[in-house]
Amino acid sequence: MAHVHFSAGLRSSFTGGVADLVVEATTVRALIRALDERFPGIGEKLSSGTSVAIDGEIIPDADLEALAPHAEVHFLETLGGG
Amino acid sequence: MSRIQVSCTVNGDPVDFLCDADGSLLNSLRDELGLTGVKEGCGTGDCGACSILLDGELNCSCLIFAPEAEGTTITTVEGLANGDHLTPLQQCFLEGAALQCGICTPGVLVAATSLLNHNPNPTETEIRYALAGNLCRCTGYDKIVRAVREAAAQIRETSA
Amino acid sequence: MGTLSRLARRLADLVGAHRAALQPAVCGPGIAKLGATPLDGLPSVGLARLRGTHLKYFAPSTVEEAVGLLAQPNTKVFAGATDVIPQIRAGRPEPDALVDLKKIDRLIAVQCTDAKWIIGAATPTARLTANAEFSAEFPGLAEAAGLIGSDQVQSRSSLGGNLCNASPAADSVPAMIVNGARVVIATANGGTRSVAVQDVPTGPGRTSLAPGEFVVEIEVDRAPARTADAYLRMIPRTEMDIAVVGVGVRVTLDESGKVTDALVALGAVAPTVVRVPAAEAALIGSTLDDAALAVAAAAASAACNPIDDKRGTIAYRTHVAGVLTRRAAVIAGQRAAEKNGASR
Amino acid sequence: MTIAEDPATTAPGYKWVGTRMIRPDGFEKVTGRARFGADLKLNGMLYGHVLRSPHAHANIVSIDTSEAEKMAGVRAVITRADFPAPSGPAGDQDLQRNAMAREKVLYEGHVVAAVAAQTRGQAKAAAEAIKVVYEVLPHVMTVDEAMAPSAALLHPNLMTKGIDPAPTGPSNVASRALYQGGDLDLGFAESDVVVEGTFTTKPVHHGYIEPHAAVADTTPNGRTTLWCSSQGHFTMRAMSAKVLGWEPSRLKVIPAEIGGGFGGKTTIYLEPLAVRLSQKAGRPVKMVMSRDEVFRATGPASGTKIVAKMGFKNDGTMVAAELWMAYEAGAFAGSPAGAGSMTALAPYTVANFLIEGFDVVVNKPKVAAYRAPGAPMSSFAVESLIDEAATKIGMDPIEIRLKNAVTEGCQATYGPKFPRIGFVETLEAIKNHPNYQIPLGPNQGRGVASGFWFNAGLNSSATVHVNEDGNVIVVTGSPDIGGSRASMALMAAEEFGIDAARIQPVVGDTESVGYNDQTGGSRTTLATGAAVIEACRKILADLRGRAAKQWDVPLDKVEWVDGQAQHVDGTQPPLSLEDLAKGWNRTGGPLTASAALNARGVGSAFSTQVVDLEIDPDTGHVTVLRYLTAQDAGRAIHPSYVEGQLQGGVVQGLGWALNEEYIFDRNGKMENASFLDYRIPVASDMPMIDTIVVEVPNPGHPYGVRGVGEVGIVPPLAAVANAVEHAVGRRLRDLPLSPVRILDAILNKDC
Repeated sequence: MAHVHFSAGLRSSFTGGVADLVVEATTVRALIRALDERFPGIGEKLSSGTSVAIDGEIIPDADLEALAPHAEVHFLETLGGG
Repeated sequence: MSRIQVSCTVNGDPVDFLCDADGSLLNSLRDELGLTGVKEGCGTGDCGACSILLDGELNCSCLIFAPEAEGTTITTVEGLANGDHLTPLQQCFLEGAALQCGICTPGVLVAATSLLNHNPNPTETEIRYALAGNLCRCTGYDKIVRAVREAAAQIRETSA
Repeated sequence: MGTLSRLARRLADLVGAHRAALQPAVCGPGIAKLGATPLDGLPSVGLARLRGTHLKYFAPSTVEEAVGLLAQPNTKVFAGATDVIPQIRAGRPEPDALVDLKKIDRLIAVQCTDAKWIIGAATPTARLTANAEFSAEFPGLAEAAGLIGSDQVQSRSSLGGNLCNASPAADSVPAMIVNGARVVIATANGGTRSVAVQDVPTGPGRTSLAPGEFVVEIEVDRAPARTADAYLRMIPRTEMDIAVVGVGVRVTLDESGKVTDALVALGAVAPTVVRVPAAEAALIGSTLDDAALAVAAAAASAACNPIDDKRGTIAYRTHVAGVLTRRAAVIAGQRAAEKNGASR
Repeated sequence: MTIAEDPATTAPGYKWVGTRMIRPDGFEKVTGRARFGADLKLNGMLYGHVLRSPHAHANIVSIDTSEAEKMAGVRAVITRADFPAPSGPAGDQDLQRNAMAREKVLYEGHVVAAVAAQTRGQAKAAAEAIKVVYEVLPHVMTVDEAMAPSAALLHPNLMTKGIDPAPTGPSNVASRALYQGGDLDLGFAESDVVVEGTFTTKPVHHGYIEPHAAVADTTPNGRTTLWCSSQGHFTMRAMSAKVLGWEPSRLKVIPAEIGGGFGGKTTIYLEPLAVRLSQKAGRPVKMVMSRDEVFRATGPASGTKIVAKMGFKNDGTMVAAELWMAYEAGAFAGSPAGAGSMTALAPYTVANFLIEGFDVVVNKPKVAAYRAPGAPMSSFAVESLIDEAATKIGMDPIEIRLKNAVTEGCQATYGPKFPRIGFVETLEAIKNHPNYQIPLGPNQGRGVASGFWFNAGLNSSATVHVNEDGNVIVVTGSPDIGGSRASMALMAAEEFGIDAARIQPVVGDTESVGYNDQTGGSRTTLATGAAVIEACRKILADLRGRAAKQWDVPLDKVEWVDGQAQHVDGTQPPLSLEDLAKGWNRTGGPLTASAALNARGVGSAFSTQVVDLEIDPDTGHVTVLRYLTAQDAGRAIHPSYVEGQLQGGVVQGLGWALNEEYIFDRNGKMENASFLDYRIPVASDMPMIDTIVVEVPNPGHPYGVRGVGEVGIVPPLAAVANAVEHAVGRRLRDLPLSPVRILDAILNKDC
């Protein structure tokens, strides 16, 4: 059970305003798949051009990351660094 | 196309090189003599990375036509240390972490050497103005100024 | 005007002070006289080495030799070269020959007679400012000369180069002008002529020098008693910038501290350096009191005819010209008072 | 008080971590021996020169290279015809189009062709002899111009992402980032004090002193060696391969020493050109940019326009914030508008907020990452408004920040909750420093600002070898820009328990060590350091096993203490690292281990800074009287180089605040592409930078490292603006705060 939080951008473009959701998923990939079923199109957006924060840690290329029970998941803009 | 032969003394060695009339001394030092410690940051005399001592005077080697070096005595960063024996400035730069990327370091060391040759006990302000022609983008100058001050103190102590 | 001057005319921008050190003093058509002789006991680059090179480099050891070389078309003289090299890098058309004036003894010299100082046109400003007597007599001119570029550039920059580059922002020019400096020019026919410094630049990158001419010396009459100068410039940083505004002031005081003579010259506020007679008039007869300074500052601002460019705006330059005029006048006055007749 | 002034002390519990060893690459760098990008010379080497667009925006009608190809010394000429048509994801296509213009040029300086010849002069002359026919198009230079309804379009198919409903036609807006929380109307309704304004910043350049340089040598079988100065040679390999249409493995990239990067050397410019020229000429080719090219053609940081409004209660509580931000991307999408949106309010808890960040293409060089990309600009707006609010409320600027500061467990405005962080500690450090109490004179002002940056983890590898003499080689693939070899050596020394001088850290090429992401994102000491630590621990486990073997005891009887294997019962004489290394052939072969990881446990960085300025009221000239920075480093592995990062970031930020800007003429050409007129701070402009290294260890790293490289550049913009406000009584919202701007504000005070 991952607790997913959507940024305002995702809320306005994909989730119809839904801000938080509890999803049954043990990996980020499974989570994204589940979300895409519910909010068609969001899967592509989440698979490219976003980083994922799991329990506060920002992880790029996170699709195979495992999700602990009650993991807090945020989808974020990808970042560069200097 | 024939080129101009120039004879001069570089870091204590008599050397000859060929150059074009409009070639810069910087290019000759780097390309002909292999002294790549002399860096090019701008080619217009604004950054000081190519600083050398020409007949003892601080100069940007990018602003000197190579033929002008005829008969001169040149010191580059490669000529500061005596073998493995670093100068106090070099040693203080290492100990004081006065370099980060190190690209400006050769020019800064040459300029600081010139400063201490002329003024063995410079104030912070004098150090800062003396090095104003040497851009450093990494350090914010703090540790460079400290290292020069420390080296000056060491040199004064040694020569006292 | 020769090729060099045509090049120079393209310098529509306010080219910088340290750039200014190196612009050719002149150029022109004529006959080449090849060969150079040893200078300071050092061998100079000889003819044999040069033959066949596309671009030629000459280091004459006498004025006469240099005049001969300059008679050749598309020949460029240089002193410090800190401007010429960046220009070549930037792709400006190259001359056919470069003539280095620094091997001519007369051009690298600082002399003082009872009547005047004679400064070789190519004398490094570092050497000039290191002359304690000169710096004491003309602190403003010495400071202005010392502001040209970094310490690195100071080893090469010169009053002659700074002047002949004809940058409106050249630091030493306002300071030379308020000291009544003249230049001795070597002419193409082998003679010399003398002209006031303010008559040399005619616009950005342009000078009144004829083809084949170059500046040999700068002459400055010894400063009268109770006379001192000051030069101030405004730059955004503390070093390495071109003056946004530069102001030279010289005042002479009587024994009571009243100004008996004053000269004010502004740089970087017009195509050439501007003398400000109205500011001078306001100072003369005053004790450099606030009222007189205010009138002088306003007059300086009124005399400005600047441009908006990447370094400053018309409004900024106009305002700051007044500010610096006031400050430079105060400094010059203090210095003159301190000298108290001791300058000779 | 600066730590640099203190006698060196180790961090508690450590022997080497926290000490100030002389950097292992230092001798080479103070004697001129270190080889940077432009220092390599190969036999038969040709010189390359790039022909660049003189126009800000134009169609390329034709390119005729026939005359250039016939010129003396010319060995190869390349144009768009020598590269595969752009393909792949949009970002890859942009990379390809930026490396070599295709249908059109999108900024002055865009690559149109390149030549390799025997001399530099020949290459330049031939490049100038290439005939290009352009059809000049209207250009857009600012976000306002680019976002205007009738704006000329850079890309005919650019559709804005992140808006709903999706746009029906193209524009110059590549994307919108949106972050929102609470109820903005309610927040402003609750506010006692509302402050607002429009802020602008100009593009600024990293200003690394070393221009870009690359040398490529392609052999007839297609294998290519590329030497270049970059922040990450593995990335150079990947990006160059994309442009060349090659598999990355055809390229071996050897890192030169790098003369400064700050984010600007995280992408390719010359590299694929040098390779293709070398391939075509059959000779090695060297390419070095002039400073002019660096300014005109490599990434600056975005210019921005930010409209901001914030609301506070009378007790200083921040209750509402609204930010509309547009970031110039340059010619291709990819400004850090998203990061700017995420960092803008990150240091604070605010219940009601709305942040919109737009990525806008304009006819300028494509922006590159620059030290905390995107953060300084949004922070400039937010920290300026916080200062205004503090003034209105009558609250100390540190106190208002303390009132709203995030702490462990707080939810960031960009989403996740913070782990243990040290923001409050930086505020307290400034508040308690004597500098903060120094009385100010007339025309002087004091400005405070704080900043946040995420820091990055990403991917790192390391290989560690123990030589037969017991000395240790540590190979990583992270270019060392500011002393990271020293920090690798210290961490390895700590692990092994041996003198750091016995560790030789090496930056390996793309074939000598596993993949490493770039030295950027403040990640190297954290992430590559973690790989080094892991590899060291693998060897230590191996060494314990070998000692157990020699002693014929179970492994759990062996522990590693102070650089030697010890029997827990003391029944055997210890075996030192040298002893074990000497006998490796009898105990299992060479001592080597590698580690590769996705770094985790990244710790965020916060900085608080205070500047004291004096302003000449008659000229607007600013003198920086003193500067104090406090930054949470987590753990300073090499305190001197940590201080150096903090100080360097501050001074770059001061340049941004005071004098640095790209100036373009009406045709979109840069007017100040030199260090003469692009005015980075010189030594005499600066005071000493008083530095407080706050250490709140990052729980995610073995030694508590956070990463220190970037956040230092975030606060200076607003700190300076705030100080100027307090000195002259005018709030300035447009950077840079040059003398012209400041004097104008002083003289028009009553307008």
